[in-house]
Amino acid sequence: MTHPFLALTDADVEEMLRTIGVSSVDELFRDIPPGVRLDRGLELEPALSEQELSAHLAGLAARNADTTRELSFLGAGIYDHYVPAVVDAVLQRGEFLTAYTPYQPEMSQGVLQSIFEYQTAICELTGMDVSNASGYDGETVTADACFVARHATGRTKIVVTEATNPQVRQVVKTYAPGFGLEVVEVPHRGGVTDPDALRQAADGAAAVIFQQPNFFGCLEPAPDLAAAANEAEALPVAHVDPLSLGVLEAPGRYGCALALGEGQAAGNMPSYGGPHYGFLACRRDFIRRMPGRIVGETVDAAGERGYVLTLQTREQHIRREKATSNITTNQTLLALGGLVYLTWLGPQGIRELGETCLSLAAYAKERLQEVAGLELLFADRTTFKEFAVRLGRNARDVVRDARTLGVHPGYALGRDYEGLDDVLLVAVTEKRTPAEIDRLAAVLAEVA
Amino acid sequence: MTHPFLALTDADVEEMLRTIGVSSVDELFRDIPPGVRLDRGLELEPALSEQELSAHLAGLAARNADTTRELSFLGAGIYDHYVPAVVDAVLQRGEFLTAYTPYQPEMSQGVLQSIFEYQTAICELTGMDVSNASGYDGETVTADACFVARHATGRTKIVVTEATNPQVRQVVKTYAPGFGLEVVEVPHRGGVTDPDALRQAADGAAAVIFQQPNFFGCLEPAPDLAAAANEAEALPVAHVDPLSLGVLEAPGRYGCALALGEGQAAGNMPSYGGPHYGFLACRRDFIRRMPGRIVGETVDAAGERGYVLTLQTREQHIRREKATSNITTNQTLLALGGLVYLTWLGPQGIRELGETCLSLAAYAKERLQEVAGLELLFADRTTFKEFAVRLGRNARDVVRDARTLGVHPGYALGRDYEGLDDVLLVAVTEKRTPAEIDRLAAVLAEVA
Amino acid sequence: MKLIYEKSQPGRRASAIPRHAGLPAPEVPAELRRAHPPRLPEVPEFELVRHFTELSTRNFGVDTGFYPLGSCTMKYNPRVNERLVGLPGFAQLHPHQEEEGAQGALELEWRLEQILAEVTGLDAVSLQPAAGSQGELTGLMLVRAYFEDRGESAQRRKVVIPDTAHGTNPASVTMSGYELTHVQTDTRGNIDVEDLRAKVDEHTAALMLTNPSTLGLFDENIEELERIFHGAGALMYYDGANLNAVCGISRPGDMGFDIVHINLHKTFSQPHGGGGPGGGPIAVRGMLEPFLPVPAVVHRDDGSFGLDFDRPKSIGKVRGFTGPFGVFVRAYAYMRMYGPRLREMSEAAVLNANYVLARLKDAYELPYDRLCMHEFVLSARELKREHGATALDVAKRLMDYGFHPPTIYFPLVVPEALMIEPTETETKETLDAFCEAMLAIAREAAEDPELLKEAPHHRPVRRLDEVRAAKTPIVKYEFEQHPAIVR
Amino acid sequence: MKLIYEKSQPGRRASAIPRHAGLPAPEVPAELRRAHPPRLPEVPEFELVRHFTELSTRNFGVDTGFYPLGSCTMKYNPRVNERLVGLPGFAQLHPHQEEEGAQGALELEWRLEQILAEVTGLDAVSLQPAAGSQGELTGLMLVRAYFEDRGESAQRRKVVIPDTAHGTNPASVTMSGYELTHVQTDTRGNIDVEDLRAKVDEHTAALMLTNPSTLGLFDENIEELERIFHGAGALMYYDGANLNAVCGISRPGDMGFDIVHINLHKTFSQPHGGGGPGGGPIAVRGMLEPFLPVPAVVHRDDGSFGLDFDRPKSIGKVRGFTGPFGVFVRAYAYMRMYGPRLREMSEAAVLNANYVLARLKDAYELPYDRLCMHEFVLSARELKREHGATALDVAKRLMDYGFHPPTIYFPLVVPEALMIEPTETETKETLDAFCEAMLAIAREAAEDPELLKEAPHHRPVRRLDEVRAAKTPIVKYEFEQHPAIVR
Ligand SMILES: Cc1ncc(COP(=O)(O)O)c(C=O)c1O
Ligand SMILES: Cc1ncc(COP(=O)(O)O)c(C=O)c1O
Repeated sequence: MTHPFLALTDADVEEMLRTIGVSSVDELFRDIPPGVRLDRGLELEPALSEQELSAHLAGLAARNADTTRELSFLGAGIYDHYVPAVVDAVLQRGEFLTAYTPYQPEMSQGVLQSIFEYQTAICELTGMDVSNASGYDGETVTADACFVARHATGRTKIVVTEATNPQVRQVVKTYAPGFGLEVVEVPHRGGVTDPDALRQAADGAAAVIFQQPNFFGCLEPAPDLAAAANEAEALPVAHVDPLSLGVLEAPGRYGCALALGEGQAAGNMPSYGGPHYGFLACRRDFIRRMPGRIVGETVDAAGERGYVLTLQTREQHIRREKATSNITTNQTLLALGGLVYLTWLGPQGIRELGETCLSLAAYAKERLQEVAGLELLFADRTTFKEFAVRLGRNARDVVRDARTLGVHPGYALGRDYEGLDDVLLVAVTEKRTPAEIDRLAAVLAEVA
Repeated sequence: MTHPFLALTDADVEEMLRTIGVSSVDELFRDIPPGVRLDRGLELEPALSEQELSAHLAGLAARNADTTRELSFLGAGIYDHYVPAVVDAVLQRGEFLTAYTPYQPEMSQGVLQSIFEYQTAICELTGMDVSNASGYDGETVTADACFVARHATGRTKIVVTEATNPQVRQVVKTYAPGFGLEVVEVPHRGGVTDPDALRQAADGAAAVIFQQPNFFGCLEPAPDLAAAANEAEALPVAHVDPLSLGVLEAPGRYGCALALGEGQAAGNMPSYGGPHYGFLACRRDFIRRMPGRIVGETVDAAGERGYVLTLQTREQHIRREKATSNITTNQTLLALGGLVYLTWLGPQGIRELGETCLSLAAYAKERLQEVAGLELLFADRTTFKEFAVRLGRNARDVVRDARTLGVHPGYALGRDYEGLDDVLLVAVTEKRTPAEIDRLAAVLAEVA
Repeated sequence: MKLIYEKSQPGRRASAIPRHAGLPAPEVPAELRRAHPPRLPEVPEFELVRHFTELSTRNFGVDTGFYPLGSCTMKYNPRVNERLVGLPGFAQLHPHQEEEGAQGALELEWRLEQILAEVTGLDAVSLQPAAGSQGELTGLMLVRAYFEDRGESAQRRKVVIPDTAHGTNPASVTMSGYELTHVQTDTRGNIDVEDLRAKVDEHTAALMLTNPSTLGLFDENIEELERIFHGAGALMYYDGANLNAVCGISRPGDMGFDIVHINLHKTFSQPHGGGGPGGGPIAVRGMLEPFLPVPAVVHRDDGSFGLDFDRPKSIGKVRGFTGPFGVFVRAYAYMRMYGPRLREMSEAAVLNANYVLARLKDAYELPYDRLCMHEFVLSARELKREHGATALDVAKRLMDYGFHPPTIYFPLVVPEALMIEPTETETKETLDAFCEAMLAIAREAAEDPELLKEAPHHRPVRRLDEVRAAKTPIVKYEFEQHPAIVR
Repeated sequence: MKLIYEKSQPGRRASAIPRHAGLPAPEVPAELRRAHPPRLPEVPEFELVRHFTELSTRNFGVDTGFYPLGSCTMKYNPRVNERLVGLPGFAQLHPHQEEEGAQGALELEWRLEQILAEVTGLDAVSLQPAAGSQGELTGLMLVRAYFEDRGESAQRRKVVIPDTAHGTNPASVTMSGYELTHVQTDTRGNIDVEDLRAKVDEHTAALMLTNPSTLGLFDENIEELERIFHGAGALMYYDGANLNAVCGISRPGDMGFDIVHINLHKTFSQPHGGGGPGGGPIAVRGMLEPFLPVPAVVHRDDGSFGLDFDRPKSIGKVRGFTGPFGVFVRAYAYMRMYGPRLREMSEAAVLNANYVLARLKDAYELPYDRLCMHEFVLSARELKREHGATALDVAKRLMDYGFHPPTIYFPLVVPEALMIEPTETETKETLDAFCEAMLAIAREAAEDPELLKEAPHHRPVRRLDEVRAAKTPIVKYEFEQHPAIVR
C-alpha cells in the first residue's frame, strides 16, 4: 500500500491482521453478501501522480475564460470583488481548514470564536440580533427563511418580488411543496416593486421576500416594502448584498424580520458558483426557529470566557424530525473568509467600497448612454453597482461578439425575463477602472 | 497614519508624544543635522492599494514567458523540477515564514529542529559528516569552500574544471583576490575532465573543484578526479546536483573533503534566479572551519532534547574579523523547502526521479539524433538529465526561432564557451513527457 | 483571548480601497442611506493576521493530529488540492460565464459525474446539492416527483428509516413533507427484518439507509431489504456518508439502491473547514434521471460540454448554479490520484478500524460483536455504571492525550456511545498511541475518575458550560456592555 | 518531539514519481552508481504535513506576536506579497530566459533600482548581493576596484569601523583582504571624532558606518565625518541595516556616503524565513557604477529592458544571475504600497521606539540618554550587579510574557545590552503590554531573581544548554545510535 495517502507497510498489515484475528484483508469484508460485491476492479483511469494531476487540471483550467483573462462585467448574483490575500492566508491554516464542526468546544475555540465574531459582523451589517453560522448559499438561506416564516406564522403563502434573483426564486419554489407552501410572485414596475401591489399580495402571507438592491441593480423602496409586509403581518425578509451595507441602510433599521443573502461578494472567489456562504440573520424573536449552527458565549470550569455551539435543541442531531432544518455541514470556512474580509474592510472600507462602486457604475452608465443605440432600461432609478442597458439586438449575441474582443459585457437578462432579450445587466465592482469601462463602451459601440 | 501597515491613531500619537516629552514627531529627529535632511518628499509614485498593486504586478508577470506558458528545456544550473504543494504549504506557515535566525532557541525549536533535519538530509545525500544551515546559492557556497580550503591547507591556489558551471567559476574568481587566492582552470576533453590533467594542475593547490554531473550534463570520472586531488593533498570539492544523488554515488564515498551545490532543483521554484539555497557539507575535520549557521543537539534544564545554534565561535557576531565568514542572514526558508521536498521524495522517490530523468533524457537524445542536421556533441559520454547537441546554425538564433513556436529548446552554450556557438544544452526533467520531447524534436527539425 | 472587536480602535484599518478622481459622486437617496456605520472591527492588517493566526492555534484539525470523529471521515486533505482549486481558471471563473468560456469547468464536472456513477454503480448524477443533508432532501424530492409522475404520490406518504439513522435523515423527511416510519435494529446490528416486513406496504415511498450503518456494520440482509422495498413498489435511498468503507468493494447500485448521495467532504476529502463546505451529489438509476435538478451537465456529440436547462420533469433547483464547484475540483483531483486504487483506500480504512476495535474491545463494551467496517461504536455504559465516568468524560480526557475525541452519544441505539472512525490516513504508530490512551483512560476511570470528570486539563480552555450558554444565549458581541474598549 | 527520521518506516512514501513505459532504461556506469540509498525520511504525505505543522507551532514569528529583535526590523510581512511572488510569471520564470521573454521581470528589477536610488540618494544600483553581509563584501570589492583603477590600491589598505559595528562589518573587511582600523564611540554615542582624525590618512580606503548606529543613535557629526574621509581621499560605506529609521527623512547619499547596502528583508519586509532569505542591493555614486557586478539591468532607448554583461571594469559576479528575484518582487510590492508615504513608516518606527524608551528608561539603565531613532539599547548591568539577573535572564523571562526577546549582548560597547526595535507595525496596546512586562521583570529581578534565572517556564522547552551543544557537537541525526526506530 505505497500510496502517498496510505501508510501501512506489509509488516504493519500482517501485525494488524494478527491482532484482529483474521488472515487477510478480504476476510474483513465477510459480512458483505457475495451477491452485492463488485467482482471486478473499478473502471477508472489509472492513478495519477500529483505532478500529472497538476498538469491535467492546469489544462482544464486553461480552457476557462476567467476574469483574469477576460475583462468581465458579469454579476447577476456573483461578483468579481477584490479578495485580499489575508483571506486565503487565514483559510489555509490547517487548524481551520482541516477541522470539522466544533462539537468538542475545548478542541475548537478557534473556529467557535471566529464564528461568534462572524455572527457579530453579520448582525452589525444587517441590523439584526441573531445570525447563524452560515447556510449553503444565498438561495438556500431564502428557502430556510420560508421554513422559519411558515412555522412562526402558521401561514402557507410566500410572496416574492419578481425583481428578486431568479435562482433564489427557483430554489424557493423547489423547496415550497415539501414545506407545504405556495409561492406568489409580484411583478416589478419600471425596475422596482410597487409597495401597494406588494401590500395586496402580502395578505395572509407568511413572508414577503424582496431584494435590495434588486436583481436589476435598482434600489427598491425597501422601507416601504417592509412596511407593506408588516401591515399584513407577514414577515418582511430582505435579501441583501452585504457589500451594499456600507452605504445602504441596514434591514433591521426598517422593520425587517429576517435579513439574508449571498455572502460570496464579501470574501469569496466566484469559483464557478461555489462554495460560498449564505448569511441568515433575524430578530431575537426568531432565535429558536433559526436553522443551522449558532455559537454562544459561556464560561469554562475556571470561569474563563469561551464559546460553544448553542441552542442545539433546534437541530437535527437532537430533534431529528422536529428540527428547524436538516442542515449540519454548512459553509463555515467560507463564512470565516467573510469575517476576515469584513475585518479587513472595516467600517470605513465598506463605505468607501460602496462609494467606489456607486461612482464607477454611475460613470459606466454615463459612458454607455453615450454609445449610439444603447439606452438605460430603468434610467430614472438609483442603482448600486449594477444596471440594465437595452442594446440594439439580442443580448446573448452581443455577449458572444464582445467576448471575441476579450470583454464579457454582462448578463443577458432574457435568460430569465420575457421581453428583455435585448437587455444586458452590467456589473461594475471596485476592481474595474475607468479605463476598463471606456473599453467596455468601445466594445459595445462596435458589437451592440 | 491610516495606512494598512500602520496602527497609530491621532490619539495614540498625542499620548505617546506626551510620554516622550516632545511636542511633535518632527522633534524626534532633532539629532539629524539640517544639512543632511531631505527637504522634499520622496519622488516616488503614489501609494497603491493592494488591489491596484496586484493588477500592476499581474501585468508585469504576464510579460514573462514562464515555464507554464512555454515548453521549456532550459537548465544550465536551474531546473524545472516539480515542486509538490506540501512545500509551499509548510513555508507559508507564518511561524516559519516570519521568524528570524533562532538566536533564542526556546522561541525557535521549530526552525532549529527543521534545520537539524535538513543538515541530516544533506549529509545523507552527500555522504558527509557536517552540513551548515545553508548558503546563498550554489555559486557562493563554492567561494565559501575556497575560504575553508585556503585556511585548512595554507595554500593559495584553487583549481576548478572548465566543465564547472561558468557562473560558479565567475563568483569564485570575484571572491578570490580578497581571499588571497589565484584560480586555475582545467579544460575538459570531449566533455569530461581528464584525471591526469587535473592531477598536474592540483599540485600545490588548496582545493580542486569539479562538478558532477558537469555543466555539459556529462558524468565526470568523479572518483578519479577526487583521487587526483587527494594525491596532491588538495581538498577535493564536488559541486553536485542534489537530485542526481538517488542514482549517483555520494561524494563522501569517493574521498571528497567537501560537497556542495545549488539546492534549487530540490524544492525551490526557478524564480528568475532566486531566492534559492546553496548547500555546503564537509568531513568532520573541517567542522570548525565551516561558514554559516550550524544547529546542534543539546538538552534543556529538564533534560529534554532540544536544538540550538552551535559552534558560534566560528561566526562573525562572536569572532568578528576572525570569523570563518561574514554570513549571517542565510537561506533558511528555502532550505526548509529543500527539507520538505526531500522528505516528500524519500529514498525511493529520489531514485525513481533520477531514473525518470535518465530515461527521458536518453529518449530525448534518441529523438534529437534522428533529426537531420542535429548531432550529439559528446555522444559517447553518459549523461544525467542534460546533454549538449550541435545544431546546424547559431544556437541563439535557433532559440529565438523555436520560441516563436512556443518551445524554449535549451541553453546556448556559446554564451560561455568558445567554439560552441552552435551548441545547445538541453535539460529534461521528470516534468517533461515523451510527447513534449517529440514536440521539441519537431520544432528543432523545423528551425535548427 | 480577546475578540477582534475588543482589539478595534477608531481610525485604524487594514484595507485601502481604490478611489478615482473625476467620477460622478456616489449618490444614495437619503431615506435609503445608511445612518450608522456597521461596527466592523478597525484593525491594521498585522493585527488581523495575528488575531486569526492565534485563533487557529486554539483549534485542532486533521493537520494537527488524529481525529477519529465517527461518521465524519476525517482523513488527510491533500495540499495539492488547495493549489489546484486556486488556479485562476477555476477560482476566478464566473458561474454565468457562457458555455464556450467554461469548457474546462464543465468537462471537470462531467468527468466527476462519470466517476461517481462508476463508484456508486448508478446511471446518472447531479452535483448540485451542497452537502449530504441537502442530498437527502433532494433525493426525497426525486422520490416525490417520481411517484407524482406515476400517479402514486398521494398514496405513498411514508419513508422508512432505522433507529440508527443520522439525524439529518428524519429531518429531511419532514422537510420534504413525508411521514416517518421507524424500524428497529436487531441484535446483530442489522435492520430488524421482521419489524420491517410489517411496516412496508403500498403506502411506503422509500427506505433511507446508511450501509454500512452508523454502527459501522454492513447490513447482512441487504438483499432481502431490496426484495421487500422494490417488491412493495418503493424506492431505496442510500445515505452515502459511509461510502469510505466500500469503494471498489460493494456499490450501492449493486445493493439495490435507487438514489445515493455522496459526501464529497468525507469520502473524497474536501477539507471540512471547521464545519463546511461540503458537497452532496446524488446518483440515481436511469428512471429517475428526468427528475434531477437543472441544469444538467451534458457532453454533446460535437465533443463540447454544456448545460441543459430544458428538463421538463426536473424538480427544479436546490442550490445556485451547478453546485459547489471548488469542492468538485478537490474531489475530482482526489479520485484521480487514486483511480481504481480507491479500493485500497477503503481496505485500509476498514483494516485500521478493525485493528483499533480489536485492541479496545476488552476495555470497553462492544454492543455488537462483529467485525466492523470503516468505523465502530463502543459503549462507556459500564464505565459510567461502575465509576461514574461517561462517554463525555472519556472524550474530554482524550484531549489531554492530544487526540480529538470520537463522536459521542450517537447512534442513539447505543447508550454512552463512542463512535470511532480512524480513516485510512493514519500510521499504525498513531493508532497504537490512540489505543494506549484509550486503555489508559479506562484504567484512570477506575483509579481516579476525577481525572476524567475534570478533563480536559491541557487545552486552551477548561471544560465549557454548554447549559449556561443555552439558558441565556449571548450570540454576538454586545458593544454597549463594553464601553471601556472604545475610547 | 520526534525527528522526522524517527517517524520513518521502510516502504512508506509521500511522493509518486511519473514513470514512462517504453523509454530507454536508466543507465549509470557501475563505478558511479549509488551504492547505498540516502536515508531520507520515509513517511506518507499526511505525516509530513503534521510533522511540519507541529514544528511550526514550536516557533515564534512576527505573525505570532511582538518581536522587538534589535537591528533586525521584524515588521509585518504583507500577505499579498506571498501571493504575488507565487504568480507563475515570476515563480516559474527561468533565469536563463531570453530578455524578450523576461521583460516583466527586468522592468520590475529596473523599477526597484530606481526606487532604491531615490530612497538612498545615490545614482546607480546593483540588486545582486544576496544579503546585507554580501552587500558589504561587494561594496568593499568596489572600493578595491575603484582604487585599483586609480592606482591607489596598494597604498589604501585600511578600512575604518567603529566599535559599535555589527560583526559582519569586520568579517567583510577580512574577506575582502583589507585591514581593520577601529575607532571608538564618544560619550554621546557618536564616533569619537578626535580618535578618528588620528586614524584617517592616505592609507585609508574607506569608512564603514551604520547610521543611525547600532545604538539607535544618529551620528550628530556626520557632516564632519564626511569632510574627514573625503578629505583624505577615502570612500564612505553605509551599512543600511538601519534604514528603517530614515526613509524619506535623511538619505545616505545626502549624508556623504558613496556606497550603501540595503537590507530588503529588514526595511522592505522580505519575511525573514527563520534566518533568510534576504536581499542586499547596493547603491553607489556615479563614479563607482562601472565597477558594479554584471549583469546590469538596463532600460534601452527602444523602451525594452535588458541585461548588460559588457562592463569591462566590473568586479564580476558575487552571486548567480541578477540576485534573489523573489525578494525583489516583495520589496518592490512593499515600496509601491507606501510610495512617498515611506516617510510615515519611518516616523512611526521612530515614534514607537521613543515611546518604549521613555517608558522603560527609569527601570533599566540607558547608557546614552538621547532621543533614539528606530531602536535603542538598554543595559541590564545594574540588575546583574544588584540581583544577579543578566540580560539573558531578562530575555528568557520575556518569553513567559509572550514576547520575543530583544537582541542581547550587542552592541558590544554596552554591557548586558538589551537592544529593542519595536518597528512601526505595532499598536500602542502591544507596546504598552511589552513595557508592562519589562517593568514587571525589573521588579521580579529584585523580588524573585530565580524566576528570571529559571525562565522560560511556558515554552515548549526549558532553557537549553548551549555550552553542552558546542562541547560535543551533534549536528545530524545519528541513525546508528537509534537502531530501535528502524524495524
Ligand atoms: C450518516 C450521515 N448521514 C448524513 C450526514 C449529513 O451529511 P452533511 O453533513 O454533508 O449534510 C452525515 C454527516 O453529517 C452523516 O454522518
Ligand atoms: C547593523 C547590521 N549590519 C549588517 C547586517 C548584515 O545583514 P545580513 O544579515 O542581511 O547579512 C546586519 C544584520 O544582520 C545588521 O544588523
